[in-house]
Amino acid sequence: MSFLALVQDTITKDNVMGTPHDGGNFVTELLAKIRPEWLPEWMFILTAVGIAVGFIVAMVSVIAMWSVWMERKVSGHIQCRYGPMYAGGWHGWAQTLADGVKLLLKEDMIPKGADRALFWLAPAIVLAGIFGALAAMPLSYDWYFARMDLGVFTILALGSTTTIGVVMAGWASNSKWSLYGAMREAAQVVAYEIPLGVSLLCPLMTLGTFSLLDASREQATLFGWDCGMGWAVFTNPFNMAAFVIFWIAALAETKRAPFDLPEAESELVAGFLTEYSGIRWSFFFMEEYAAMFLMSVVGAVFFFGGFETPLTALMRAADLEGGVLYNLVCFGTLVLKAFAGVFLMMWLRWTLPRVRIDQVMTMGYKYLTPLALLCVLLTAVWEYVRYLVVG
Amino acid sequence: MTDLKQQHTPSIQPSSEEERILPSGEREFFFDVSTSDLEINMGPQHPATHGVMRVLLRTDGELVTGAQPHLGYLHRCAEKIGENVEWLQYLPYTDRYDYLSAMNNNLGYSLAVESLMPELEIPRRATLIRTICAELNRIASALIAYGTYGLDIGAFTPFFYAFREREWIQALFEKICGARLTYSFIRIGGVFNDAPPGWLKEVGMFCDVFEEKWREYYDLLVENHLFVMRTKDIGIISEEMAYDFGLTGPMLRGSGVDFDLRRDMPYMDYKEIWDAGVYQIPLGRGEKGTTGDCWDRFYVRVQEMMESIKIVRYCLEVIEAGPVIGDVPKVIKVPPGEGYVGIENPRGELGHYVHSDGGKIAVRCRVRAPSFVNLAVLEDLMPGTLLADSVAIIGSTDIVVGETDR
Amino acid sequence: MSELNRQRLFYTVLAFLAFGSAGKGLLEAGVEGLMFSIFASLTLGGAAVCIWERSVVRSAFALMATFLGVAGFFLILGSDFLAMAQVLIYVGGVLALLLFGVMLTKPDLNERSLPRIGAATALIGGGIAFLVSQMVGVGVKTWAMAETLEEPTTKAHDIGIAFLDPKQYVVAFELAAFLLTVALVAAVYIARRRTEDFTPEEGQV
Amino acid sequence: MEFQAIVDRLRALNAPGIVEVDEPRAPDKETKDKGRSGRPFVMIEPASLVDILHLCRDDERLQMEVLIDITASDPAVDDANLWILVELLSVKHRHRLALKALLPKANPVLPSATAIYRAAQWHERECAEMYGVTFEGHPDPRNILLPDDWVGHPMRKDYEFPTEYHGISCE
Repeated sequence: MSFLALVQDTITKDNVMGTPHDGGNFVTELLAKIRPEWLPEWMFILTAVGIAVGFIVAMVSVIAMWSVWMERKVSGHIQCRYGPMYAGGWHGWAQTLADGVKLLLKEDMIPKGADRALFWLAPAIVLAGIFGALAAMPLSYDWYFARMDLGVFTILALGSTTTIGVVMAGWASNSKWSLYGAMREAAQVVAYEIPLGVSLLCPLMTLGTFSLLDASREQATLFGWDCGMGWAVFTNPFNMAAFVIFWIAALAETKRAPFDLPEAESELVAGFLTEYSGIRWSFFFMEEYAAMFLMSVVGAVFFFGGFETPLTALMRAADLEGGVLYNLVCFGTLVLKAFAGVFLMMWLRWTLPRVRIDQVMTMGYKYLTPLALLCVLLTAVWEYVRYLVVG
Repeated sequence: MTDLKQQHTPSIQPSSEEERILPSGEREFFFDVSTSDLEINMGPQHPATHGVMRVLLRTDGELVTGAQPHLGYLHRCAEKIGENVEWLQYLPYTDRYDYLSAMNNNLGYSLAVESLMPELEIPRRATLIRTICAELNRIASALIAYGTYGLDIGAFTPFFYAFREREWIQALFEKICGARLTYSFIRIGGVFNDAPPGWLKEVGMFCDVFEEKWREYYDLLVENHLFVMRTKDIGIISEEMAYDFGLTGPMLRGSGVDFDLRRDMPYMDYKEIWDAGVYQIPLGRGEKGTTGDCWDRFYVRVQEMMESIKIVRYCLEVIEAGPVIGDVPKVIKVPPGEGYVGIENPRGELGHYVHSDGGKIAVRCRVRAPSFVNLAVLEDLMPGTLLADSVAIIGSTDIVVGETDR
Repeated sequence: MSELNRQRLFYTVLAFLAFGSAGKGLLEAGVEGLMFSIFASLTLGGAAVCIWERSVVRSAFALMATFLGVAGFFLILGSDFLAMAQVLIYVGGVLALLLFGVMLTKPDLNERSLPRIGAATALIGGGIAFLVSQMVGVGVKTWAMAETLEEPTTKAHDIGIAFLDPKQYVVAFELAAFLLTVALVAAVYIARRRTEDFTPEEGQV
Repeated sequence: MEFQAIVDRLRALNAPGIVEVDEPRAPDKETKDKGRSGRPFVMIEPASLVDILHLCRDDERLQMEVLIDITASDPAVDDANLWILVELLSVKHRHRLALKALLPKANPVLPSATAIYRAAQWHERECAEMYGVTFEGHPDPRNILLPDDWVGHPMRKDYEFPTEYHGISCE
């Protein structure tokens, strides 16, 4: 049997679940209930979109705020210190808020030689990209902004536009350090997008869907038993290898240490961020933390079961499916899993030294890409065998 | 600056000279795209130059094709001051050039002045306290070198670990002399005052704890795979090159030269300690790459911390009660003469040339600063490396700008 | 007119065009028209900036708008896979690479001697005429809108079948794969060419 | 090797330009000699500095691989000479040698030792800016610690401190 047919069989097997809930996004649904008669449809849609966008913006802010605080505490405790302890009282929980206020009040400087328009536009593009990507992330089985069957593809695609923003920031700053940062970002992202995408193909083949919702639902059953533990890494050993590749590539995509070359502090001062200050500077960090979260979500959904844990399975057995509590549990599960990933990223950042640019390139092109391709092949074989055996 | 501009000729003609052996052993060619070189200022406010030093880099993409250190941003006329203040008054100024190992600077200056005073006898207890302080300060300095090198490579956490122990050393110094950074503790003729009760015991405790923590340092950076990848085969200084540039201290030993002033030209009681077989001289042997690369220099510094601990332990064993300062008047008059004493500073040979005409003030007070000499090697090491490597190379020279500029 | 003013005028006109067409789309065809107008403005505006802008890097950045606009068209037409592939490949990959190369040029606004007065004036004039005709509703008929903005329903399942079914796109798929492989091998070959293969003249590309 | 042995070796090699050998001596009240303490050195002619350095480096028994320091000293305002002080170190044989040369302040010109020891480069630059010594044949004769436009040689005893620098008062 040819490889092609094998892949075809793997993909076309009928394992796409029926969608548990077919509807628009939950904001629209919510609004539809209170929609006045006189409101024209376009205005209603615009309102719904506006509210959804506001929700995503708030979500990014909260994620960034929490992540920054978490990063400071994690790094603090790794480094034999406490991190912020005073602002807000309990363990300095309001430190990021205070920082945010400080950054907002700071003078917004644009260097004289900078390309003003692009300098202004760059943070906007970076944020727009990550907002768009976050819109594809479901909050739970019934709560989502857009029901996307190409969820992960959308996330990767829109997430990649942030690269352009970073490159734009570096170039517009008209500083040589920034330019170096921008060039490193461009080179690095181009190199790691391939292993990132290819390694994701492995769980995609296992689960047979691009949709985050379906992928999560798919991982509920282990050997036909709805126990919430049929995670992709458990059902296929090559997914574990793929996850390692995915994770390394994700670190590079989100420019986290040890791949923080675009802003390498000790080499490029602050790389593409060198000339930025105040709230513009913080936009880049919001993007960075949101991207970390998003990558962790993708990792959690496609490798580690998404919303699924034995708890959700139990709730389904107790016929609580579709309720608010069920959705809340799903949401909490995903957020916990994602933040476990974020924590792993932080742990790595505060432990490892930075790699050099030629090592980054070597790793991306020479090792990760072929390994990812090998993983895809092996996954295909495994899935086909599983298909033959289990059916 | 002008020099660099004259050399600035975009390389269009491909030639086999542009072939470069990468650290991984592969051969790389730079020939097909003719790009214009970028002149870029690293410093004076760059985080990796360890102070206000400036390196003018000429880069071709990520490749550094030329480097020129510019000094003098921290020049404080230390030598001129030495000719204008009394012998003892100059002592606090010695703290300030290599502020990370102020005890050793005090020691070097005191020994140089004492070399002009043949009648002066240094009590044994003073010598041992001097040794303890100098070695503890060597550890503190090596900890900074360890931590900041981690920072240069991109690892943040080791820096904090190093500061944890350095803090203790500073607390110890604070207990003995009241200062944490610039001590002025080792005086001409001895040390300023005796160790407070319990101090020597606490030093012993520190030694015990440090030995455990040192293992942590070793695992965190020295044997870290990414760290080794970044530092091996980078900035290789051969033995001949080290001689040529007059390198001393860990820079020289990193190139595999077995030379340590403490053993080979002993001053104070180091001969006795060596004869007792207490410590060894760690050498760079090219375990991870080539002898004399950045990793070797770093390795030597990390190993030296342990050797210093051994020396401190020996001193704690043999120390006895007694006076801590010789017969030195309030206003010191140094007999005429000129002397040079070089001691093993954490960064290399710290030499003091002092010239007295018999008065209260030095005629000439020259400081041969190891960082200043070691820095000159950058010009040769950096071309042909990547931008990130150049940072690693600067870090591996472990300069203190206060000392290069004096 | 100074260079700066001309630039400002150009961007002002572009903004008017965009808002005008968006408003018209909204008035005439509801949300679908609005979407189409926005994406059309993005595509055409990006292209206009790309041609008109004197800085090479800005031109390259303007391409991003064009790529995103085209992706938007695909979205309207209900083929979200294509849209996302467009964004992923063209914005995330091709444009990043393009910028990587272009950024090595000097940031000199006067180095290009492309359309100066003629093209810009023509563009502005044409744009204004177009805007006026659209707003007043004279002359130009609207394009026929897509019937509905369909909820995109592309599944991995369908894509897999479409790519591998001999009756559908397997030939195109395989051809593209073959082309890309050849390109990749060629790129590797060029990158690994040795110094001796190059004559000095060749080096001065 | 002890100092005396080094001097003997130098003499045996017919080292050019050795003026005298100065060793520390105890004070003598009869001759009203204040005496001298410190370490011994070899006094040489400035013109033959490079030759002696060559000899010291290349002779297998001296083998001074490392040039520790080149500096100058201005003993007094009314002294006609600058002192040029050179420190050498042999890593292999573990001995040191100090050289000293008197250089007239009227015409402080000295051949550069850069060709023999690269280490001399920065020491000579510093010496040149601080004392106004011209090192002939130095490849990079710029100021190293002082700004490029600094006037005067600060370490000279007769140096007058500037009252202003680029319009900033230093009073």
